[in-house]
Amino acid sequence: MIDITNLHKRFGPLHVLKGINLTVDKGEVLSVIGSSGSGKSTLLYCINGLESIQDGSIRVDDTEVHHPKTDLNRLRQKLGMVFQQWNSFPHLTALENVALAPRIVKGQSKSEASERASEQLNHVGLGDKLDSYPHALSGGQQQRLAIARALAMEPSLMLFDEATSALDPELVGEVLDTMRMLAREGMTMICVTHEMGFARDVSDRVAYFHQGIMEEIGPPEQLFNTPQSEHTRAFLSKVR
Amino acid sequence: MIDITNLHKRFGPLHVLKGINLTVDKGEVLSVIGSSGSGKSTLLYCINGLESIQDGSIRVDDTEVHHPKTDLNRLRQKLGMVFQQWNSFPHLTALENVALAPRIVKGQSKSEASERASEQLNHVGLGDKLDSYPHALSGGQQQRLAIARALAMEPSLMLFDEATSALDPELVGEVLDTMRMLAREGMTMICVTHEMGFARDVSDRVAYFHQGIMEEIGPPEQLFNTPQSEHTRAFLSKVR
Amino acid sequence: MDYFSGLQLKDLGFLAEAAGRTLLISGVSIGIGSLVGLIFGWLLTVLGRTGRFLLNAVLDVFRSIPLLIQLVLFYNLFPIIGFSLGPFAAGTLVLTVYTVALVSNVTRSGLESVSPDLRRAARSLGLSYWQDMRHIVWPVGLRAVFPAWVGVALSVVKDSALVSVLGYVELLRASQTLITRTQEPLIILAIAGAFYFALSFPMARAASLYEKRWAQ
Amino acid sequence: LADTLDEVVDRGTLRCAVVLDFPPIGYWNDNNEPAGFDVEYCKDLANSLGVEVDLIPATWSERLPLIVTGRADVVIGSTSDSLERAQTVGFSIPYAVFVSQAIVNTDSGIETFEDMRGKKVAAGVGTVQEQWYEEYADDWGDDYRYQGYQSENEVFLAVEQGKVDAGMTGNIVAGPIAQRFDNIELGPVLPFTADYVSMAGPRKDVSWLNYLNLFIQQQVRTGRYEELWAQFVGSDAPDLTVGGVYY
Amino acid sequence: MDYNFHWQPVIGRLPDLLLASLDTLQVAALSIVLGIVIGLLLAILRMNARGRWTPLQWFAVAWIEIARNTPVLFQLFFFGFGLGAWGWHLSPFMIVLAGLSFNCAGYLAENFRGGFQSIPDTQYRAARSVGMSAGQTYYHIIIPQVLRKVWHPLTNQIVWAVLMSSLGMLVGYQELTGSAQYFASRTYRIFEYFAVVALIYYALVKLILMASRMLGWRLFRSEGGV
Ligand SMILES: Nc1ncnc2c1ncn2[C@@H]1O[C@H](COP(=O)(O)OP(=O)(O)OP(=O)(O)O)[C@@H](O)[C@H]1O
Ligand SMILES: Nc1ncnc2c1ncn2[C@@H]1O[C@H](COP(=O)(O)OP(=O)(O)OP(=O)(O)O)[C@@H](O)[C@H]1O
Ligand SMILES: [Mg+2]
Ligand SMILES: [Mg+2]
Repeated sequence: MIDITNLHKRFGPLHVLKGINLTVDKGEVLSVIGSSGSGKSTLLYCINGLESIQDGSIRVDDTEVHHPKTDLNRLRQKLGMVFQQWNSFPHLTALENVALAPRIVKGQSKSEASERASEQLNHVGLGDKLDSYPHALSGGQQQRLAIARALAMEPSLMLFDEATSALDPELVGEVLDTMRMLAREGMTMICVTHEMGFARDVSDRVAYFHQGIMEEIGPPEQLFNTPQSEHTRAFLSKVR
Repeated sequence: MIDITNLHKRFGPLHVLKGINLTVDKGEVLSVIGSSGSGKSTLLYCINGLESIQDGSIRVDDTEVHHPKTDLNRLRQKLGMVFQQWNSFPHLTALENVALAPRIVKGQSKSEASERASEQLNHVGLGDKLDSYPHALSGGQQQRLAIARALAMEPSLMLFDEATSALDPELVGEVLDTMRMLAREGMTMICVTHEMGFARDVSDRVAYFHQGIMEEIGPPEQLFNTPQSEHTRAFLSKVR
Repeated sequence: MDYFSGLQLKDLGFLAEAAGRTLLISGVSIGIGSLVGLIFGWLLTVLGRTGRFLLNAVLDVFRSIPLLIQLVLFYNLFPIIGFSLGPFAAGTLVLTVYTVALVSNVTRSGLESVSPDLRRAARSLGLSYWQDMRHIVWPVGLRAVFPAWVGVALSVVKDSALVSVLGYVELLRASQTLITRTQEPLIILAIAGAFYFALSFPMARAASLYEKRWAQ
Repeated sequence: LADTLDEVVDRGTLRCAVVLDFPPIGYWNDNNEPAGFDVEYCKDLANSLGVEVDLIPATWSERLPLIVTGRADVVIGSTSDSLERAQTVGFSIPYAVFVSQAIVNTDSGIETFEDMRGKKVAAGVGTVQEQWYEEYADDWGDDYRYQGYQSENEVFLAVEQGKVDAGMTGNIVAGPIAQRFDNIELGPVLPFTADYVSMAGPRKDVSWLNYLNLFIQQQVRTGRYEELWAQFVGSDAPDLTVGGVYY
Repeated sequence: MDYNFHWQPVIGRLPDLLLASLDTLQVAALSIVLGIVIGLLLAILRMNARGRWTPLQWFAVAWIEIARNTPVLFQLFFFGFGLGAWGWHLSPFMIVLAGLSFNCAGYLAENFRGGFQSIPDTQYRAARSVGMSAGQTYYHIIIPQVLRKVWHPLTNQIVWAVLMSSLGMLVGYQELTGSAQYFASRTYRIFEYFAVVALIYYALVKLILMASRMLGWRLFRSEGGV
């Protein structure tokens, strides 16, 4: 489903991703962990074409993401993305947040888009907040709103970039629960996360990034209990 | 050492603390947990007189905190306090941050204050950052600076208000380690915290606050393993 | 007899002298205005509701009427109420009041920008109210608004050009005088403009660099 | 109660307002110092009182407020003695008389006053030319395209640059201006009444105005008037009396 | 000093003064509209200036810096006699309009730039990640938020333009201040006229602020108003 070969990404002189090879299958949940600056977010941006790449290739469902002829706006509809912060559009109600893209990108009618949007909001447990503006929602609710917004485009893959790390500890749970729900429903997911519990319980595989290199990847039990690499071990001892 | 009886605190119509009774002995480490808005920070502010109270009394070493004749500035020297964020004075170097209060409040000479300040900074592991400004320090270093600053007043009691919750996960450890060190040295401490691991390992007792009431207090094993109250149980299941 | 003559070297001296007067009148106004503005700005943060409202209303008047009108109005008012001020004194007074109105606003927002947590931290160390003010709030708050203050100061320098309507021969008025004599508007205006620019641009840049550094 | 005369003598300086963009009556010389007929008159007046002179440069519209607000003792600034103004300040007897004349841009094709109809015409704000022209132009109706400027100098510049077709000023000034600029030439003499200009002082201070009257008389009697007029304007000094009526 | 106020002539001229205040509003409004359009262009040019600057970007930066670092009165004089020396003749109205637009564009450009830069990058990325095109992202997501950010400075700029249009008097445009001076030049009762005019300006400014607050409240009620 996603096929990354020898991916290199540079910001000017800064070599951020140094040859990543990775395949994610349909229905798989992959967690990505690693310290700050190791290139996790950059990887996600490259996958949906928000950043250019310097070498290698990324294929999503047999579409070459960085091929000049690729219609990125079309591709991105397949790739839902949720960020750490500043996700929701502050000038639109929850319903409008979710309904906007289906309307202007997919060309759904206003009423159709609204109807589906309210379904999605129900799905993530925000059925009673349709007309609230983001500033009136808690951080956890805003993140679930962002998830609903991505889901409304009916993506086949979801990318989460530390979706819970800006939240109060008590609000983390509700967002992780929503992500768990998606995983159970069979969504393909790549989750950059600091929540080791989530990575352990939910993922099929966990990847550890270190300074632009994917140091280690494997099933959670293996990576957490018997890490192979020195760096992984050091990192795990710090975050636990 | 600290004796709180029937403490009531209101912000206008909002009843934030509804009759708290609590005694903390010399050398004891008390952790306070509870959800956002339950009044934990307010309790700390009341203890060192940063907020007025509406009923009840707080005695620190036989001084009535809220008695009109109490010299609060004097009392506060006994009560070191560390906050969640924006602690350090941004216009002063680390050394000046720590030396300021001893100099202008306690009247120490400049050289004496500096000497002691650099001892305290060494103590918390910032011996090599004496002349750095806060903006050049990491979040964890800034919090340790704040601890050193409070220690320089030679307090007999330290109040911590979520001292680690604004930090990146990787930096939490260094601050908790410093707090552990203080506990070992016999400092009396009240720690509002979200770090259940810390509360469990370090505290003599843990108190759970719920909507302005101290629902439950007891040794960590008891409170974490066999919580008595419904609310405590619900809270613990969420944060774990 | 020739009543007109071309631009001469000594005319530059004439312009330089006038530029000095621009600096003088704006320097005095900014100096006094900033001091008073600091006090008023602080008052705005400690006064009760009514006091703040009244003080704000008065200061607001000077921000809501064109400076040109204020200058002409006060210049003509002083003699009416019994004491006559020359163009320099009247201009300085109006510019000073104008500066006070702007600086007090800037100061208030600076002092309010000091987070309550920082002040609590200071008080929790046993600092008294005034120690907190002197060692924490003022240095932190004023540093935060220093760039905004530079902006105010530079705008007063530029607005001092309006004192020319009172007949005070500052830079722009001097340029007009020379234009009258030489009938060469372009080059003289270019010199005057270059002077203002050379004064204002580097300071504005320095302030914004400072702001960026401070923001980190 | 002390009057202005007492104050001036007591103070030791005469605060004399002049207009300096009106050559040769008032202008800045190439040392950037005030010069001209009016400036000499200020100095003479100060001499007569035995005091120093403090020259206050002013624009047309600033002149009279200086008197009203007590910042100048006297304005010697070609002030026409209109009755409206006399409600605000006090006038001496006339000390000079001008004829209003236009200066025109060489491309304007203006030869007579009638030609100015429909053309763009300028004068200084607060001059009598402005007021008289407005009365004529009101009769013309729509064709009235007037532009006021803060100073006489801006009027000249506007004519020179072609922003306006004609500017209205005094005949004495018009000559030098037309000579100085290639594309300005002398226009028609304007059909306005002769422009008698007076010194202005505080309205209620009659003894001071009396002194000014006597000073003007003396300047003519001693030949100083003729002398300065010849020096600055270069022609015979005009007669300052009006036949058939007392002033 | 015994000064007797003459208010009657001013009261008689009040209708004329109110009419003239319409000219003030007109020139201020036009210069704000021009200022917004040009300011946006300048801001976009300047923001895209990375690495080597093109002549167009030099032009934008020069405009912005000159507008912000020289007096407005200087700018008006420049558009007055300065340009005249090159044979460019602007009517007094055009001088005021050009001068104020030039000035407003420079200040607004920096406000807009600040507004754009204050929108977190993730807003842009979040919009693109659901498949919106760059244009759609700007139209639906970025611009509405920038508008809210610059609303306050924009309002200040409008007030500023109204106040600064009073300089029209000095370049021969008869807006409110110029007319007052013109009427006053008959009798030279400047104080009375300018006192009344000061009141009119004060009222205009308050009206503008009120209108801005009401409109802002409607536009931005999503974020708790302005
Ligand atoms: N637009 C950019 N321009 C230049 N450098 C960038 C840019 N974006 C990211 N970087 C750099 O690339 C490196 C990797 O950044 P990235 O955001 O991918 O790290 P991360 O693993 O997501 O870290 P974090 O956990 O802090 O989010 C960092 O050194 C960062 O400074
Ligand atoms: N200065 C104040 N004025 C009015 N209400 C206040 C003030 N400070 C706190 N409150 C209210 O008092 C209640 C308790 O606040 P407090 O900060 O003590 O909670 P907390 O338990 O520390 O929460 P958190 O974990 O979010 O820090 C909250 O509802 C808060 O909104
Ligand atoms: Mg990241
Ligand atoms: Mg708290």
